[in-house]
Amino acid sequence: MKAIGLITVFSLGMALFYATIDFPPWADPQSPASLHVSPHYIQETMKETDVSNVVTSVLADYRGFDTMFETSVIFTAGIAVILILRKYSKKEDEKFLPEVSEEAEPDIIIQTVTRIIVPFIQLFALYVIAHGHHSPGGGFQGGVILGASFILLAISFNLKAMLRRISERKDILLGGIGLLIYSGIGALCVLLGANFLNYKVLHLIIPEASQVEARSYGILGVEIGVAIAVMAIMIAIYANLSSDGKYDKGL
Amino acid sequence: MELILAKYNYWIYVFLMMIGFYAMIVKNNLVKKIIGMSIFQTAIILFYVSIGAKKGATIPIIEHHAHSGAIDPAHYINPLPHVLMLTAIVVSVSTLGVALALILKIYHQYGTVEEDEILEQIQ
Amino acid sequence: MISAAQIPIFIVIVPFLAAFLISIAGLFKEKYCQPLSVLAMSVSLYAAVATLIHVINHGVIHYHLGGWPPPIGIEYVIDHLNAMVLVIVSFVGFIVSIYSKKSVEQELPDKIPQFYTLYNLLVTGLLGITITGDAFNLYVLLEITALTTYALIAVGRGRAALSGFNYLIMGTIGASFYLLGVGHLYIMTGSLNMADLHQLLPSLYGSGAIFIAFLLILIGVWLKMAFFPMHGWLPNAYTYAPSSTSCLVAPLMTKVSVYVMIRIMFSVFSPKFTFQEFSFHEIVVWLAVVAIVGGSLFALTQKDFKKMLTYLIIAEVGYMVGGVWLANHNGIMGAVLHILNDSMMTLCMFLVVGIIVYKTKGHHFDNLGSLYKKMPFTMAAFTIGALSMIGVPPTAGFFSKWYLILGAIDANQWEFLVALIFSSLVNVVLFFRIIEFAYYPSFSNQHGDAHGSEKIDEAPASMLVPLLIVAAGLLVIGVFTGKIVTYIIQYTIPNGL
Amino acid sequence: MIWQFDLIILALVVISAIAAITIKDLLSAGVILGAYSFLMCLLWTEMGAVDVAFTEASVGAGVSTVFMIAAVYKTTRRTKD
Amino acid sequence: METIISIRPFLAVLVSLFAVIPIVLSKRHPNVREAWTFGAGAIKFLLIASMLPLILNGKIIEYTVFEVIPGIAIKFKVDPLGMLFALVASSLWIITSAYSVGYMRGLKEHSQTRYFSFFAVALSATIGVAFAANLLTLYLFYEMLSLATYPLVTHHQDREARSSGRKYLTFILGTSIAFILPAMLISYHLSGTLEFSKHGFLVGTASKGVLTVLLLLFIFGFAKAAIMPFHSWLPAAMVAPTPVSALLHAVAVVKVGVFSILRILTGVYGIDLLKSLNLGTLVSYIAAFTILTASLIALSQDGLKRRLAFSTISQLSYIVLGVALLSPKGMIGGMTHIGMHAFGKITLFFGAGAIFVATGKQKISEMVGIGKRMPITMSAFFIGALSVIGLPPTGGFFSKWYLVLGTLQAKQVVMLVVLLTSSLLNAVYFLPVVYKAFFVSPEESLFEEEAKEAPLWCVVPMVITAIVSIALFFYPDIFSKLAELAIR
Repeated sequence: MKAIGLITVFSLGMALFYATIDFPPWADPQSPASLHVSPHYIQETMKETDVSNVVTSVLADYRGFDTMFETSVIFTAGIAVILILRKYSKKEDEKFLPEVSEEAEPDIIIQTVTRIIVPFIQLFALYVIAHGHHSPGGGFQGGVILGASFILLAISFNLKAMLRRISERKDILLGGIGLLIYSGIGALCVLLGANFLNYKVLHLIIPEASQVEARSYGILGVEIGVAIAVMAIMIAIYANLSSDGKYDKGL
Repeated sequence: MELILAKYNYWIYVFLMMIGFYAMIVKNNLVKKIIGMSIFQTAIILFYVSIGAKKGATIPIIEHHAHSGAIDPAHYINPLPHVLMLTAIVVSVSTLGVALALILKIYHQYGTVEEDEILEQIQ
Repeated sequence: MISAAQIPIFIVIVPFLAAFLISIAGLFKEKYCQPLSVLAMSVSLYAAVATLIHVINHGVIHYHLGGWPPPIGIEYVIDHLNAMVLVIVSFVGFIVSIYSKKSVEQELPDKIPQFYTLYNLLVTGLLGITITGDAFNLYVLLEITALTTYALIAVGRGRAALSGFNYLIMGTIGASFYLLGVGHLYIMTGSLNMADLHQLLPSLYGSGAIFIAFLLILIGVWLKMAFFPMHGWLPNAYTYAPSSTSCLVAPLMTKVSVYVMIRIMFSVFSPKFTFQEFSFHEIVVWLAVVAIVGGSLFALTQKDFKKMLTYLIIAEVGYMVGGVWLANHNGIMGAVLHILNDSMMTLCMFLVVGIIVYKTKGHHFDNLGSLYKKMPFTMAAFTIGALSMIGVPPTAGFFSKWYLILGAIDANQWEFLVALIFSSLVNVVLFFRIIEFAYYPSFSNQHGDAHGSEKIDEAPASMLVPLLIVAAGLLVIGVFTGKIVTYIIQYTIPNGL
Repeated sequence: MIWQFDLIILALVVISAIAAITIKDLLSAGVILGAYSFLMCLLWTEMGAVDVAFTEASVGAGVSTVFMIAAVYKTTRRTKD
Repeated sequence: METIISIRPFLAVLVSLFAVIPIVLSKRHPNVREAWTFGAGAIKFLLIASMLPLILNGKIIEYTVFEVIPGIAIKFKVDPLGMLFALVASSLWIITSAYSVGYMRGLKEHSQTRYFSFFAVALSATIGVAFAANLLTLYLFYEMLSLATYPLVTHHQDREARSSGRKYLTFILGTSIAFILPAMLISYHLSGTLEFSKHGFLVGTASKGVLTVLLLLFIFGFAKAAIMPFHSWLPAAMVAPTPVSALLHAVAVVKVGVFSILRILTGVYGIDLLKSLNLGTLVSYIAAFTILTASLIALSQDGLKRRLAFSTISQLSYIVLGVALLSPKGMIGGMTHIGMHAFGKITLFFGAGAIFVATGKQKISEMVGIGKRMPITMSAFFIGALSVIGLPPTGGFFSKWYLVLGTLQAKQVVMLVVLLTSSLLNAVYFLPVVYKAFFVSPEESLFEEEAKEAPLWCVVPMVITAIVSIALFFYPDIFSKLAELAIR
């Protein structure tokens, strides 16, 4: 097995190495990748979407459809983890217990710091989401940071502390809502008579917005949806992994 | 030297990928497989990001004073691979989550995360 | 308000939206989950059929998502081939969503909302893979299907978790290879749109990177479809999965992967590249032969109905891959027709297994005794499915075999013909063995009730009716092969062949 | 871009990757994987992929590591390879 | 030849197929159920008979149902050869149905509804083969027949039925998939058509070697014709209830095999091609081997039905031999033998079944003196035996006579010797049965003197077929006329 594995790995390496010979030199401004499609994004993003972070405009608009599914990949993972791990009945007997079982004493310093820092983390997350148009970041990163703030709570206190703030039901609900916001905006565009995710028709319902601005708003809406969904799912995955699906005490 | 400078990024990605791939198919421990998987996927991301790199260009955020004038694409890094890789990162963390959930389930079923010990128990 | 031009998007979007609605609905009332799913699937099926009719009447549809023209944005391209696959996928999704009610209630009583959420996402993923005209979009959807499948498989019994994990590893390798291949294409051309790539690539034929890209994508897709020698993960994964999962996954997963392979071979690359520049089509046909023969032989050694079927899937993948790589008209027609026929056949078989599991709590051969007496309708449907697997006219299976064999003769690849005939013969043995188990009273435990005591004990209507529809479908498809070929399949042959 | 700096990070990345798959303690392996992600993230920032780096920092180095550690805590740290 | 488009052949196929529905629905009322069978049989026979005058006037009836594969349709064509076969099969169905009623009720068999339904399907398939206008249609109905007869063969659902059923399927389905399917596709590849035609469609498409291999694939592939070495399913299939053996394994199934081979010889290859490649001789040697070997094996069989089975194997090859002689007289002989042998052999099977119903005996050695007990049955049996041996005054004589003439016409003396030897063997294995039934001293007899026949439902059909066998000697015109038309 090991020998076959090594041979496979080696031949893969050789093949990929062989392929690099034909690649254009690294970071070559004249490479096809830099010349074919991407100039359009760079040149037109301001004019077409009013978003200066090209990554955001490509992510949420030009290739917004990819991103919608990307978010649903996260959602899928969350539901998948729940499906695999969640145990609703308490009495299910455990044949094999985890080997690392010593409980850590709650540490007052960590808890205090957490309590202070979590609001700031969340504030920062909101900034990342909202400012994704003009700086690195966006719904996804912001959502992860939001989720991480709750996970931090769960780690430094315990799972119950987190669940008091965001219960399992709310969590799943938020995950669904986040994605519904995204796909709902897309579907709204269809209802307004344009293609799916064509945000420019949103100017029909957003007061005092031009078509380009409508795109910008659309992107913002979508990012918010992504953030909500990602946050909820990160929490859900963590809660299930750390408590074995029992939602009792966590790590 | 020219050649090495021109391609070393790609070679490193190939090497990382081989490491990850090796762990995925040869390692016996399920968690190690997952670690290999992460390395493997990250290597692909490195590859894509390397595609996007552009000498003498800056990050793909359009400067505000450039509003009116024509924007030179050579001035900004190709944003498309970045977008694709955001997706790939998301996919990799999702896969990681599901994989870890499966490992937990397997552990509760067999009491171990070593593949050979599990297969022994099945037989 | 919604114009007809928007219909294609509904195929994908309706099950997608439904997934989240189901997940939310599950928090309040679990019993709404399944009807919602059925509703979504029926809308999707309707849209798919409408699209197919539109394609037949008016030709290829392009749908620009977000209103961005390709290659800037992502587009949907629907031609005859994927319109047909869309109908297949949404039909299977529809049938199984009706069928699954009872079996999910039995097998996963406390996880119904999660099951249907993932179910809808899985169907969305498969539909999305089929409909998209963008190479990277395909990857994302590939991952959605993969993740949902891992989870849906892993909640089964017995070795399900472990085989789900193995599948996860293999599936991730496959998807990563695909992604790498797309990366190679991107670095060489700068485009991700399939049609655009098709335009840009010919000037690069002969480049090593393109060659490796093709190989990587191909291996990735083969891993996903469990083509020999990358088939190891499939049998256990499908065997231990819950019935409803295997009913959905077994017919569709491999078929959609075959579709992706055809798309890559002919729509991204060209027949000229795949068969002339990249001249190992004969080797691939040999691999297909090994897949067919090996799959059939392994199926022979099984004592478990469901596991036997999983090995047959491997053989059937060999049919399709081999057919495409025969590199001629008849072979490709046969392969495309087999995508349709085999998904129906496999669906029929797995629906039967699901019913048997529901009724007898197992899928071992011992569970089959006297089933013809107990479940005449189920077994009648099974018989039709079995005949189709064997390839007896006028069931559907015969006609795809017809084209495949003609293709093998045209290509002068007699080993493929022999393999096809061999697998048909093995199927005769396999299925008549099962028919025997079900037809005769079990001889092993004769304690006086060999005859007569079995009362009719049919499956619930929600399981039986879908099965009967599928079985009838096998006959209808078989009988109307001529129409299907003239209206749809002959247009799927790529130009330049 | 300073290619010497680049090379140093690349070397570190390779070292941490090898360490992650060879170390015989799963908890450490998880942490080293986090470090690997973080080094990657540096590399990408240096290549100008700020959004990717941001995401990798929050996801790859952050949440993924937490998941990994949670899972290891719930199972076992032991490994034979 | 004038061609008429008419839906009648298609209807003739469908009648018994659709009869299945009322048969199944009326399963609680046996009398109604059997009435449906008879009704369907009568309609079917009338439909076929109504086409007879047209055919005799040298016309051909065609009907295209639809194209299943572009270029290949499910298509029916009634020509004299098909007519001959259809006529035999459909008329015997009615008679056999009557016999089945007596037999099945006499033995209180289980699952009679299933039995009658599949019988109807089998008949449908038989007529489908008879009227098939191209190889695909023929193959379709051929396979349908194989599958429809499986539940009939394994009717008893016991261990013996199970192993026989396996053998049956292995041979029948195995050969058709392994040999015919590729052979059919190769011919399609070579010629681009599958339509039977007067001069065949393979002329000039491939070398002699290829065509020979193809022909062998076809001949052995139609294993229903029981050409050795693919014959052993037939004796095994005798575990079926006797009416099944009678109609299917003396008439429908086996004759379908032979008929398909005739179609291959006359419709796919064509006489001229066979002559020019000298393939007729090859086929006739294969047939001759089967004739002699099967006759010899039949001698050693004690089970009456098994003996009849081996006799059938040898008689089937007569038909193949006759056509393979490629001389007009030989072909007429072979084709009429389809009809003549059918009536003779079905009488014999009816007799065997009647004995089983009345006494439960299946072995010849247990039947000593049975003539006293069942005089009518054994008389009919005697007439059937005469017909199969080929002695006047029975129909069998007519066809054998032509076969002999055919060998002379084709100057195949070896075949003449084969024919005569095998007729002698026929006599040797049939006549002792009859002799022992009637002419034994009372001490030896295993039966009491008083006549106690099988139920009337069994006896009457048998008497009818016996009478027809004799009548065919005096009026062989229908069959011979059709055969003459077929070779013209």
